[in-house]
Amino acid sequence: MKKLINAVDDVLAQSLDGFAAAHADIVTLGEERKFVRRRQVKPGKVALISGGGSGHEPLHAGFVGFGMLDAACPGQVFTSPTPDQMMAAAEAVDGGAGTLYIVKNYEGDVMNFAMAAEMASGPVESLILDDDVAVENSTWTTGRRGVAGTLIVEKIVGAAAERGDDLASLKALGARVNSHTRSMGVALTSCTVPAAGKPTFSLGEDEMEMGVGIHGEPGRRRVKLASADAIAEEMLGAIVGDLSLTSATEVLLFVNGFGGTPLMELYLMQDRARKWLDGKGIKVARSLTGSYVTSLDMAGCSLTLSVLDEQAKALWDAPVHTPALRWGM
Amino acid sequence: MKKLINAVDDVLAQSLDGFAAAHADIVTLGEERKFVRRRQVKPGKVALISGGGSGHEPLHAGFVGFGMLDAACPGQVFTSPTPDQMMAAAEAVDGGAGTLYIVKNYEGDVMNFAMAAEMASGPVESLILDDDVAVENSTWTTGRRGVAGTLIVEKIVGAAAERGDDLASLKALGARVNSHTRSMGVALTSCTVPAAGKPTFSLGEDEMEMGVGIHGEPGRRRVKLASADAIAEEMLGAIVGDLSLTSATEVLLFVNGFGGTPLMELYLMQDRARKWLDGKGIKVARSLTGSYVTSLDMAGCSLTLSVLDEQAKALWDAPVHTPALRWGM
Amino acid sequence: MDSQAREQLIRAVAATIFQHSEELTALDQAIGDGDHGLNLKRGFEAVTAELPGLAEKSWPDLLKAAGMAMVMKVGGASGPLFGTFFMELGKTVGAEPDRAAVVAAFGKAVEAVKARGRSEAGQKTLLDVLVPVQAALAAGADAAAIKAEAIAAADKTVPMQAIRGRASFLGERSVGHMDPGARSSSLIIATVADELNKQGLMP
Amino acid sequence: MDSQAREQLIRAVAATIFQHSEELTALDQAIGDGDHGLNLKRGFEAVTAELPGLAEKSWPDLLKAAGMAMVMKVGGASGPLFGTFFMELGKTVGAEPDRAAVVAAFGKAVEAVKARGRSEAGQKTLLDVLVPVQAALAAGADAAAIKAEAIAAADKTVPMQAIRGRASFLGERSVGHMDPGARSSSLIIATVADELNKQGLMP
Ligand SMILES: Nc1ncnc2c1ncn2[C@@H]1O[C@H](COP(=O)(O)OP(=O)(O)O)[C@@H](O)[C@H]1O
Ligand SMILES: Nc1ncnc2c1ncn2[C@@H]1O[C@H](COP(=O)(O)OP(=O)(O)O)[C@@H](O)[C@H]1O
Ligand SMILES: [Mg+2]
Ligand SMILES: [Mg+2]
Ligand SMILES: [Mg+2]
Ligand SMILES: [Mg+2]
Repeated sequence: MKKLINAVDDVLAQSLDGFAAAHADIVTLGEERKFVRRRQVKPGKVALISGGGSGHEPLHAGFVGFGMLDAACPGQVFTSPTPDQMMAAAEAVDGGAGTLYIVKNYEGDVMNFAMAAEMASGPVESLILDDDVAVENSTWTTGRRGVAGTLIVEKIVGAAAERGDDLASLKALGARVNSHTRSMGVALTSCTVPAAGKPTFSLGEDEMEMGVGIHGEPGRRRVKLASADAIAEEMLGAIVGDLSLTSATEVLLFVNGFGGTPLMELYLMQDRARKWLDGKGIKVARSLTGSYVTSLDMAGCSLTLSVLDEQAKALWDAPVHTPALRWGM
Repeated sequence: MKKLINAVDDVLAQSLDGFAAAHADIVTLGEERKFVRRRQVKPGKVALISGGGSGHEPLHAGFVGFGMLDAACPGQVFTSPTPDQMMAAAEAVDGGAGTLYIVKNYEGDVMNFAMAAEMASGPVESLILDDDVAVENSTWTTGRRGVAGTLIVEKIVGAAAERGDDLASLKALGARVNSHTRSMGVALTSCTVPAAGKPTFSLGEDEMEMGVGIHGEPGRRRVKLASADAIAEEMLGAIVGDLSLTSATEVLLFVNGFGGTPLMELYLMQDRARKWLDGKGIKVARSLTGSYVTSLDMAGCSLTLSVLDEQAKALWDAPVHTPALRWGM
Repeated sequence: MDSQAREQLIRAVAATIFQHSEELTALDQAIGDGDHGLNLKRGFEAVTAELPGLAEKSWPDLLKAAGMAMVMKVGGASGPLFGTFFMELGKTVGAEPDRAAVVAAFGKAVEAVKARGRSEAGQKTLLDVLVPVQAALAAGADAAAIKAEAIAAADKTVPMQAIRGRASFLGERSVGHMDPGARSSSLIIATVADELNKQGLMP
Repeated sequence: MDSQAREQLIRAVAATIFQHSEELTALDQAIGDGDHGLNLKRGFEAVTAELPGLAEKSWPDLLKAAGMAMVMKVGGASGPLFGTFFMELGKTVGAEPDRAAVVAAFGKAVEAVKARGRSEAGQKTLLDVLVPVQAALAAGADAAAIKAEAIAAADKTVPMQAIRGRASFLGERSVGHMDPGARSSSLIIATVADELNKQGLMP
């Protein structure tokens, strides 16, 4: 295992300390590093709190700040945070208008956030995100995973919270954006969890994992390494089919790197995805390219499409000032 | 070789097309993809043009926009662009106040920019950047390489150009910032040039290349993989010694990822570097963390320190609106 | 059972988890995210950190405290599930439980786990160990039989297709691997059975 | 030399570069950035793309056009250096050069490369081939001798420490590897010598 770290047990703490020090103008770190919160809490605003296992940086702490989250709770690497973290965060950023938990659909996350919600004093709602089309959907299983689409929900709901929307409206908005957002990923190499010390899975020199999850979970199938065009086609085909997109729809196209893939390849995928969507008459009205929802050092990427109406577009464009996303201010 | 690409010969073109499409609000791509330029040219402003081999994304095209560069010329992967590119770019963004070429100190880059300058019609000056302390300095060799410090020079000189400084002042400012800026890098794995198809160098499972360049050039020495603290200490020791920093100096600390290293590790390095500098009484007044001056998919990072006076701080803080760096607007 | 015996029991369970931590992580790497061994290790480190004080508490307080420590330290799916199991045991088992009280409390704890996980036996989870062990316990099985049942039940998760938990994302590809949570539950139950037997509390 | 012979000469040089492209890249991977073979390949593809028209030009125009194509297509260090060499040759060689004219023009071209690269022989660059070849040429060496001198000169860069070019960043670690630009220059010179000899233009 080759990583820029000291001891395996210090990785999370030292990384959080560096993050908090580097962005001290925007965030502060809670006691015992239970959460990262905004410096400024706005009275009367619904508090948006997310969190999840670490190893997906900049998700979620990188999205704490004006126009997005109020706090983020970092769990151990790939492990949901514990309820005391969410409770401490909720107390710290309470604006008197209730709390919305934004939770990726993994049972660990769902259960830990649920326990925190049960123990909370004020009004709490939870929004469960499940944008990964690689997993077959069904009501009697765990369902789909929450992956890169999370960023889009956090941005759009964050902008709505900033303008003063109430708890019920924010939950409804988030659910709608989630239902209009789909992602699929591909891994070219495995990630290595620091504490495990060796790769989570192994791929041959000519193989890729299509439909991989953001924890290096196996995907739909292991196949021969394909061209960027073939990869884009398979992923977008699944997404467009699942969203039942018709031509002339406007979408946000998000090309997300998993941590080990450089920007050059991500922009190439942005190009190939656009060309494919063009061919279907689907209009890319907004886009984002970069490694925002990562899986440690895994090489690969995910593509996400989110259907945009005028409201979603305006909320996406609204000013945001966080460590990882910043525009309009 | 595992990359998200189609044919090796299409990598650069398709990546540039994706970049230009994704950031069409800020940049446009010149004919035959010779350069990336800002949409808006400001009459009476000195034109800042940089460029170099590709494979270092987002450098340089990602820094084209308000408050930074006017144009960037992308060469083939790790190969300097050709003089016709610089000449075409200079013509496209000419504001009537002269052109400043910002060139990293590699003989290929220096010679190609020099040929372009010789063939130019209007006034042209060149600024040669050489911030890499890994290479021993001397006047009778090629000297030092230009690496991650380039971003800092481009930001600070870019802000000064935006406020209307003239060509001579900009060149002098850039030379001063360059002389106050030092970097050093370490590689944990090699990069793979697409056209070469195999890694540029090979490191054992327990080895790292200390002082590596941003093209995977060998550095000072190949040593056993060390802890983040030991790495930070060696790199900062070399930098601080070379800059003859004394305690109470204010610096900008830039932790730069090489492309294959995730943000979690970069923030950890940000923490360890700050702790070390703290111990020396050196004050981190500004910082940046991310993969901005990359070396394809190489794992590793560089640390850069740049001494800040009040002017440099104000210019660093000035608004910037480019694909890769954005604040204040 | 005096506090010394209780401490010994807790330490034995923790030791089993520490010994098998890598095995559990490896099982989780195959069909999950490779942290189950680390998660439980962190949990039992938190529990043993409260010794010897913890062992001096009454059974209800001890179990609730241990469960709460798991909830607040483990995270992931196993934190709430194991935590809920121990907390619920603590809530219902009474200060001086006899076998009937243990059987009843175990049953309640299993129900609480089902509610927390919205899950049932047959879905390739730790419930595939808890449910058959509960049945054996209710049927009066001795320590050796309970241990054997637990170990066998974990083995039986191998051919199952996962319906809940991270492994469910794999669909058919989850078949052919043992569920890590089932394995860890079986190890804990086996250790408890051994210890109680050694201490003369279970035939 | 008619246009057909000139075309054959250009194609022979290009073929040599294409054949050795991987070898040159491998040399550059050891002490540079691993693109020298690709760079020259791109350059000679640009040059051959202008055939047969290019071969119909006069020697001065042909050489200037070839040099400009290298400058505008290669990039890196070799683009300006090889380009400058051919452009300068074109500027001074004259339309119907005899041996004396070639010797003089070669000398001027080498000086232009030195000026462009701010470099001298002995610094582990292509000048370590160009300079001794120029001497041999001036001394009246035949084709076989020039070829041998070029190949040997490239070999002699192995023990040198680089002072210019990317390899200079390595300091002492540049010792023990052949300079890629020296190797490519020697291959081009050897091919030209062979071709001129074959065509009966050089004994
Ligand atoms: N909904 C559920 N109901 C019952 N058990 C579950 C459920 N989800 C997960 N589990 C159990 O938890 C185990 C995984 O625990 P762990 O690896 O620690 O958490 P995570 O899956 O969050 O990484 C699985 O092997 C399974 O036995
Ligand atoms: N200043 C210089 N003077 C003479 N030759 C040089 C100089 N710099 C580089 N070279 C030659 O160029 C060769 C490298 O060319 P190439 O790999 O194509 O360019 P780059 O170094 O820009 O990647 C070196 O092997 C050396 O022979
Ligand atoms: Mg987990
Ligand atoms: Mg090069
Ligand atoms: Mg797990
Ligand atoms: Mg080279």
